[in-house]
Amino acid sequence: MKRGGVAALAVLLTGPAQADERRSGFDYMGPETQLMQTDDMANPGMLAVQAGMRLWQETAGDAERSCESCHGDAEKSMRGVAARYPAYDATAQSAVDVAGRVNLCRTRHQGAEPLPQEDADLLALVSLIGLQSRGLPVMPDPDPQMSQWRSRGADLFDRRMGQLNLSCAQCHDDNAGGHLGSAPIPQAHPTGYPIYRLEWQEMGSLQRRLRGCLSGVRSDPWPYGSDAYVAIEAYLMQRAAGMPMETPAVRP
Amino acid sequence: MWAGLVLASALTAGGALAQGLPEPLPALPGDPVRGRAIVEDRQTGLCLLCHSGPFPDVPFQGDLGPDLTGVGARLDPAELRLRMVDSRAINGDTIMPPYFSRDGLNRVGDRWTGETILDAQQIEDVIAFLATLTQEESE
Amino acid sequence: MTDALVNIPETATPGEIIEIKLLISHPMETGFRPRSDGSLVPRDIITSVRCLYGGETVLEVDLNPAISANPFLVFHLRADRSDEIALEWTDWGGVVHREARQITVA
Amino acid sequence: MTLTRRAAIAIGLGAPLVLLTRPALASPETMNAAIAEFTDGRSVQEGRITLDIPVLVENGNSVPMTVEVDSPMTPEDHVTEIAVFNERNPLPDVVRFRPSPALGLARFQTRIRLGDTQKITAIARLSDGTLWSAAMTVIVTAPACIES
Repeated sequence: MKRGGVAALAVLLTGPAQADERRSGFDYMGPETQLMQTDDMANPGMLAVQAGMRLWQETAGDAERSCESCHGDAEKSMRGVAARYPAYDATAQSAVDVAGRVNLCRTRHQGAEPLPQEDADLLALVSLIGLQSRGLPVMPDPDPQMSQWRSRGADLFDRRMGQLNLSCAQCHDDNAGGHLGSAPIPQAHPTGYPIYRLEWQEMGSLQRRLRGCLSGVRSDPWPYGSDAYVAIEAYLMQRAAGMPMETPAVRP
Repeated sequence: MWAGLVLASALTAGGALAQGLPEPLPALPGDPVRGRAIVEDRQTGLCLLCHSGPFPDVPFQGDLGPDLTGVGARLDPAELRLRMVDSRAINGDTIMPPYFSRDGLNRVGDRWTGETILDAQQIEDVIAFLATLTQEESE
Repeated sequence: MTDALVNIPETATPGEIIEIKLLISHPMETGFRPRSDGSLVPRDIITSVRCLYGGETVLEVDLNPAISANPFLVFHLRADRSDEIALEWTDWGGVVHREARQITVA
Repeated sequence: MTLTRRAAIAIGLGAPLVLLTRPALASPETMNAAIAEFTDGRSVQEGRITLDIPVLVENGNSVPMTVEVDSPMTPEDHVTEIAVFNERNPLPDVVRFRPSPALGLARFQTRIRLGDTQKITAIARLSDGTLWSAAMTVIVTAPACIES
């Protein structure tokens, strides 16, 4: 898609009113943490990218194929891909995020077992793929099937949950910019995943981050890989349409 | 259960919302010293994650809810109690968690199923403490 | 296999003070972190980092559990000759990992 | 990484950072003892060494720290060792650098863990045997959300 198309899609999906007020979580960080993200030699996420590059070239599964066997050079073939996800997979009749896509490739084309969610190798591959969209605008999948996923995600985002009875929206929409203790509440734009979170001291997915909030309000997180997460991911990426991708981002 | 009944009566009293729960919860009279400890503890009361107040020893207080400075002068114990038990009675969209209600909750984690955030005694202790915060400005 | 990012300039002018950066993929498990059953996760840290310039040790660093996961180190070196610059780090099991680069000084 | 590396704690919106560093906290006394061992009882002067850490850090798991000594780094006059100490982590030692004059510049940057708000002390030993120190207090904010 050409640049004009990107801008048009962004306006279509987000509406013009939000456009100026959206801020990445990056903007809420202190200068030291920002520098940790922007200096590739200081960003631990680049270690995951390096591991991902190695894994990209390694064969896996019965088919003895690597990612590279089919996709070639990741820097070319994966450019802009992560900015479109979650995307609709017609065969699975489901929206899948990038990690889900990697695992579909493994089972369909490599004859390999899917990697567990939050597996370091899976995060490494997703980080490598995500890096190929860094600086490109989020450009949600235009497949009409995605709208029901996004509306389910919106519903979940607005739903109060847990013993503390809070919805995602109550913090990240209504109180973004406020402080929970010392921590500024960001607007929940998932432009940098997988992220290196200082709290985790390792890479993690948006699903892991969502689970953190669910635990925080004293709810039971859905199991990893649940449709509920993919729906919220799809909704959040639509809200972030047009914002630049940052993978691998660093967050406190 | 008990809280739900009390809340229901508060909600229906006199057409307009009753603004308070005058009857103490079934507990010993509130102890402001214990109440302060609950308010200041980030894992028990959680209060100062969202509220600020006259607590010089607690770093990094939140700013999502009203400042608790002088809250004891602005609200009487009945009003404090209703806001603690279930602030949804005042504002259906509140971000104040329902500290003594299990009504209408969704997907509560197993660890907390059937539990309220604080128990009756803790609520009364917190109310007794908040009632002492009558100074309007913090020093 | 340990991932590490090593940044050593390929060229320098004589006497130039160059910047060297090292980022090592490692959890730096402190040995103080409890599991859910109360037992402690055993310590597993990088214990030391060494820089050698043409085989001569120019820097030794002792690391402790207070160093963050994925240890990051930035230091400087006066480049006065074309030679090999090597970084070696030793893990908890005593295994030495090594990354070396050639610098051309002219 | 493995799932077991994640602490199985789900406390709610608020939880302190200290899970990393729970068992035995060092004390100013243990830090002073470690410093005394490093200095071997010699007197320490303030100055010549600077310690650069953000005064307020977002997460104590990764705190950028730069330590620099004002030294020509010549064979005749150079830094032989820099030690950094903390007073409230479980162990008082943070890191030690032993440079040779070949470095040309005695400036080192790393990232450290701080389990709590505390004082950090850096001491440099020079080739003439003198000892120089700098100290600063770093405020560690408690993260609001900790997950299971």
